[in-house]
Amino acid sequence: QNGVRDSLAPEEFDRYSRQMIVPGMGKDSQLRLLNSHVLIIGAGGLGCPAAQYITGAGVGTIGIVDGDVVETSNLHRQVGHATSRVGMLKVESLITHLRALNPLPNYVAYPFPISPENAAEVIRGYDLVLDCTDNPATRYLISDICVLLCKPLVSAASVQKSGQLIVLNCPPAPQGLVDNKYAPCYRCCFRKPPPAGSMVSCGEAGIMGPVVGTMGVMQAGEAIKILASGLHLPGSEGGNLREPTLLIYTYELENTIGPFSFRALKMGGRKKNCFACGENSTLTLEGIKGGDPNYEQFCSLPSAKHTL
Amino acid sequence: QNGVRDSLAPEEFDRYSRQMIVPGMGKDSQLRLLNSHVLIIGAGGLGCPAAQYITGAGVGTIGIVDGDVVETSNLHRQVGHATSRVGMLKVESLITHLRALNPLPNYVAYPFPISPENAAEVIRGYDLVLDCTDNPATRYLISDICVLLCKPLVSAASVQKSGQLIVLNCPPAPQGLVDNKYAPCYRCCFRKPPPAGSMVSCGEAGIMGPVVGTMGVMQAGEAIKILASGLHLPGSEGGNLREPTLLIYTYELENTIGPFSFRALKMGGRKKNCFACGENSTLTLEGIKGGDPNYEQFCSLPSAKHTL
Amino acid sequence: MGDTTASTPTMTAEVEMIPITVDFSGGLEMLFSNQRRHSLEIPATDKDGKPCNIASLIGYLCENTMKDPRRELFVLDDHIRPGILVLINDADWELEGEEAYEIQRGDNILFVSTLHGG
Amino acid sequence: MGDTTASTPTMTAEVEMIPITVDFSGGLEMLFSNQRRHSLEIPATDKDGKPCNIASLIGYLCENTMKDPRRELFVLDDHIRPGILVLINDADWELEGEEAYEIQRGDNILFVSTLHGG
Ligand SMILES: [Zn+2]
Ligand SMILES: [Zn+2]
Repeated sequence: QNGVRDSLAPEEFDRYSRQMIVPGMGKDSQLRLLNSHVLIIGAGGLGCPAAQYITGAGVGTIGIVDGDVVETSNLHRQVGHATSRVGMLKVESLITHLRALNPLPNYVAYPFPISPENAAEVIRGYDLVLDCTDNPATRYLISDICVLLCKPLVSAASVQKSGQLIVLNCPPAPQGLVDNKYAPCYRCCFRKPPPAGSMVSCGEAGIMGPVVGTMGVMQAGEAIKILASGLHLPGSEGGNLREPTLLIYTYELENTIGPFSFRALKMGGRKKNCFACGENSTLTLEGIKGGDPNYEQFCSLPSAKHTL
Repeated sequence: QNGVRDSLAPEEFDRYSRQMIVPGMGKDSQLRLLNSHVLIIGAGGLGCPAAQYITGAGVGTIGIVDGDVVETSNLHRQVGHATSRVGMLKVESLITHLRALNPLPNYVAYPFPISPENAAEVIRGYDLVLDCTDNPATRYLISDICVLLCKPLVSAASVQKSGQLIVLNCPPAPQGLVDNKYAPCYRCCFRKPPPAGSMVSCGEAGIMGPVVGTMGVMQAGEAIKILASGLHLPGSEGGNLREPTLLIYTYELENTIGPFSFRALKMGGRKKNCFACGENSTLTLEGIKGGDPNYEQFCSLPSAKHTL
Repeated sequence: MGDTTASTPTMTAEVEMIPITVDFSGGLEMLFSNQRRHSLEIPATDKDGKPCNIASLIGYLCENTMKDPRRELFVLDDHIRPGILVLINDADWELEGEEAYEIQRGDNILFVSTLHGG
Repeated sequence: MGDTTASTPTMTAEVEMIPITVDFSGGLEMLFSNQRRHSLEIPATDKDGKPCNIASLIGYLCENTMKDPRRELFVLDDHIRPGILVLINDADWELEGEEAYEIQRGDNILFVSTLHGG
């Protein structure tokens, strides 16, 4: 919408000063944030805290996608909503809160679920995507679109007392370019979804607020450093792959923080035979929009049969 | 004020259901949270996110101590405040936000800084304390009072791109009882403060929002599990010490999440010769109130001479 | 358990045992007595005399360690079920040879259930 | 650097070198070329022939690794300055003998500045 910003207003200097004086940040990084467009898919337990810190940091345009309305049972963990906004669309409720925190960013509401039909259109205008959704079909869809549109993706998930975080597709590389120096996509790391019945949503299995909250804040942290430092921009040799790492957080109710609370797991780079980004991939935006692949079928639908 | 709760209202079942169905939680844990009194000292970058999740989880009485007013430069990280509340006392601003999130808890505002004169009086009525303050003199003071009043303490700190978290005094044991099975206090782990000039506050050195935010949410996480599971209650042999762990978070602007982002460091138990909890300690509540020890002198005052 | 000589029907007294740790995370610990870490001594070779690899470890865990009857939440058609990551010394098993990786003394094998909630 | 024979004035060619990693955190990395991890080979014994301990490592780091002139932010009166924790293989050095701990091949020594902000 508005052109590229190359200077800060006095109000922005004031608001972002404590972040701008951190070594490695500075005015250039702040301008990169102001000129960035970040899409947060999901305004729930991950999306609320992630959005608070994305907003606080001064990202210029913030899009939020969610088709649900606020329920009372969300409020123990979805801290960007409020009791008086129960029944309101989550995107409207969260943007109300974010605007009160920081009126300067440009907020864009997408009050519907992300779907194969709309995903490319919604994601296209953004520099980076946060996957804050709650089901595998959507997670594979978002990653596939991010591969095809060359967008970095910060993905987190949380159920009960566990959390996971991984930075994918960063820096992004065109589909089919395979070589270990390129970053993996969601499918490179999680080739097949669990069978139906072996997984449950937070609504069915429960979730501890601070677990999903920690993962959401950390998602914002990864997004901010990627944009502020340009980590999503290809390096001079085209690659610039960092160590792909899956961070897992285990919250034990019967123990205080300990040696195994966090573990950093080493993942591989882009896979030659990846269905989405690999060398023989036939995945296209047109195909996805037309129903190929069938994400619901690939993932089946979660059932509450088992509590795991 | 009101008596011990032994049942949940329908509204509470609804609001806390997603947390109550987590294995290990349940109605008894929820009732323990409802009957708990938690004191959050500091309504800034740690206190805001910590308070959101303490509030969401349904802790019955939440006290907040802070003498400052909201400034615009706080808002990139202090996500419980709002632009329209700049100039308001932080405790009032944060409680406004928390009440909107959850009207059920009992909120108590302490709109002044914690001090040797008032600390014991403020802390006495609570079951657990979160240290969300920003200077060493206050950190030593809070720990000393927690030792003398037998309160578990969840302590976090963050500057620039680093964060630290430790659970202290949990379960608490009377001063002078020494044996490795008892939990350390702040002084057991951090015997001497850094010399004046070698440390700086977030205002002087800067702070990345998601770093302090992550630590704050995790503080709430530790508090909730301590209270829900009764980890602060002495075990059958009187001890019940868990592995005292200092968690450190290193946020590298030039790297995505990696193998060294979190490290769990093994700390010792209570120290025989600890100034506060050790066997020959002469620390008393009366002494502290009367100015002995002199915390400001012990820690000197931070200066902006060096940026470390 | 180290140098036991009492042989079981399928195991001769001379089978060398290797100490390893096996961890479960992401909710899988619920299938294994709610215990995050299991310190085990496993036979260095299987009944055909081949060195123990991840495939045989999975069988061993099902027979000896898993008390929960819901096996289908851990294995499917004799392989680890989709949606579970296997980490060998904190690295994705795809970097180490997957099921064929031969287990070494002191290895840490981690099974993590992939999460999708938010 | 391993089996170098070019001797420096203070070091004979026969001094055994031990590989260790030294990490800095909590802001201390800024004093050490903004580098979180340093892989070093240090002499196994000091100039008096005593095994290298944490005290001598601190001297070694000041002389060889620290480029920043603000030594007082790392040492005070020849000891580590108050407000810095020393961790030996991720355990508080007080559990290991503090300055007198004799450094072993492959050790990881971490120096962390205590934080107070919030
Ligand atoms: Zn891929
Ligand atoms: Zn002590």
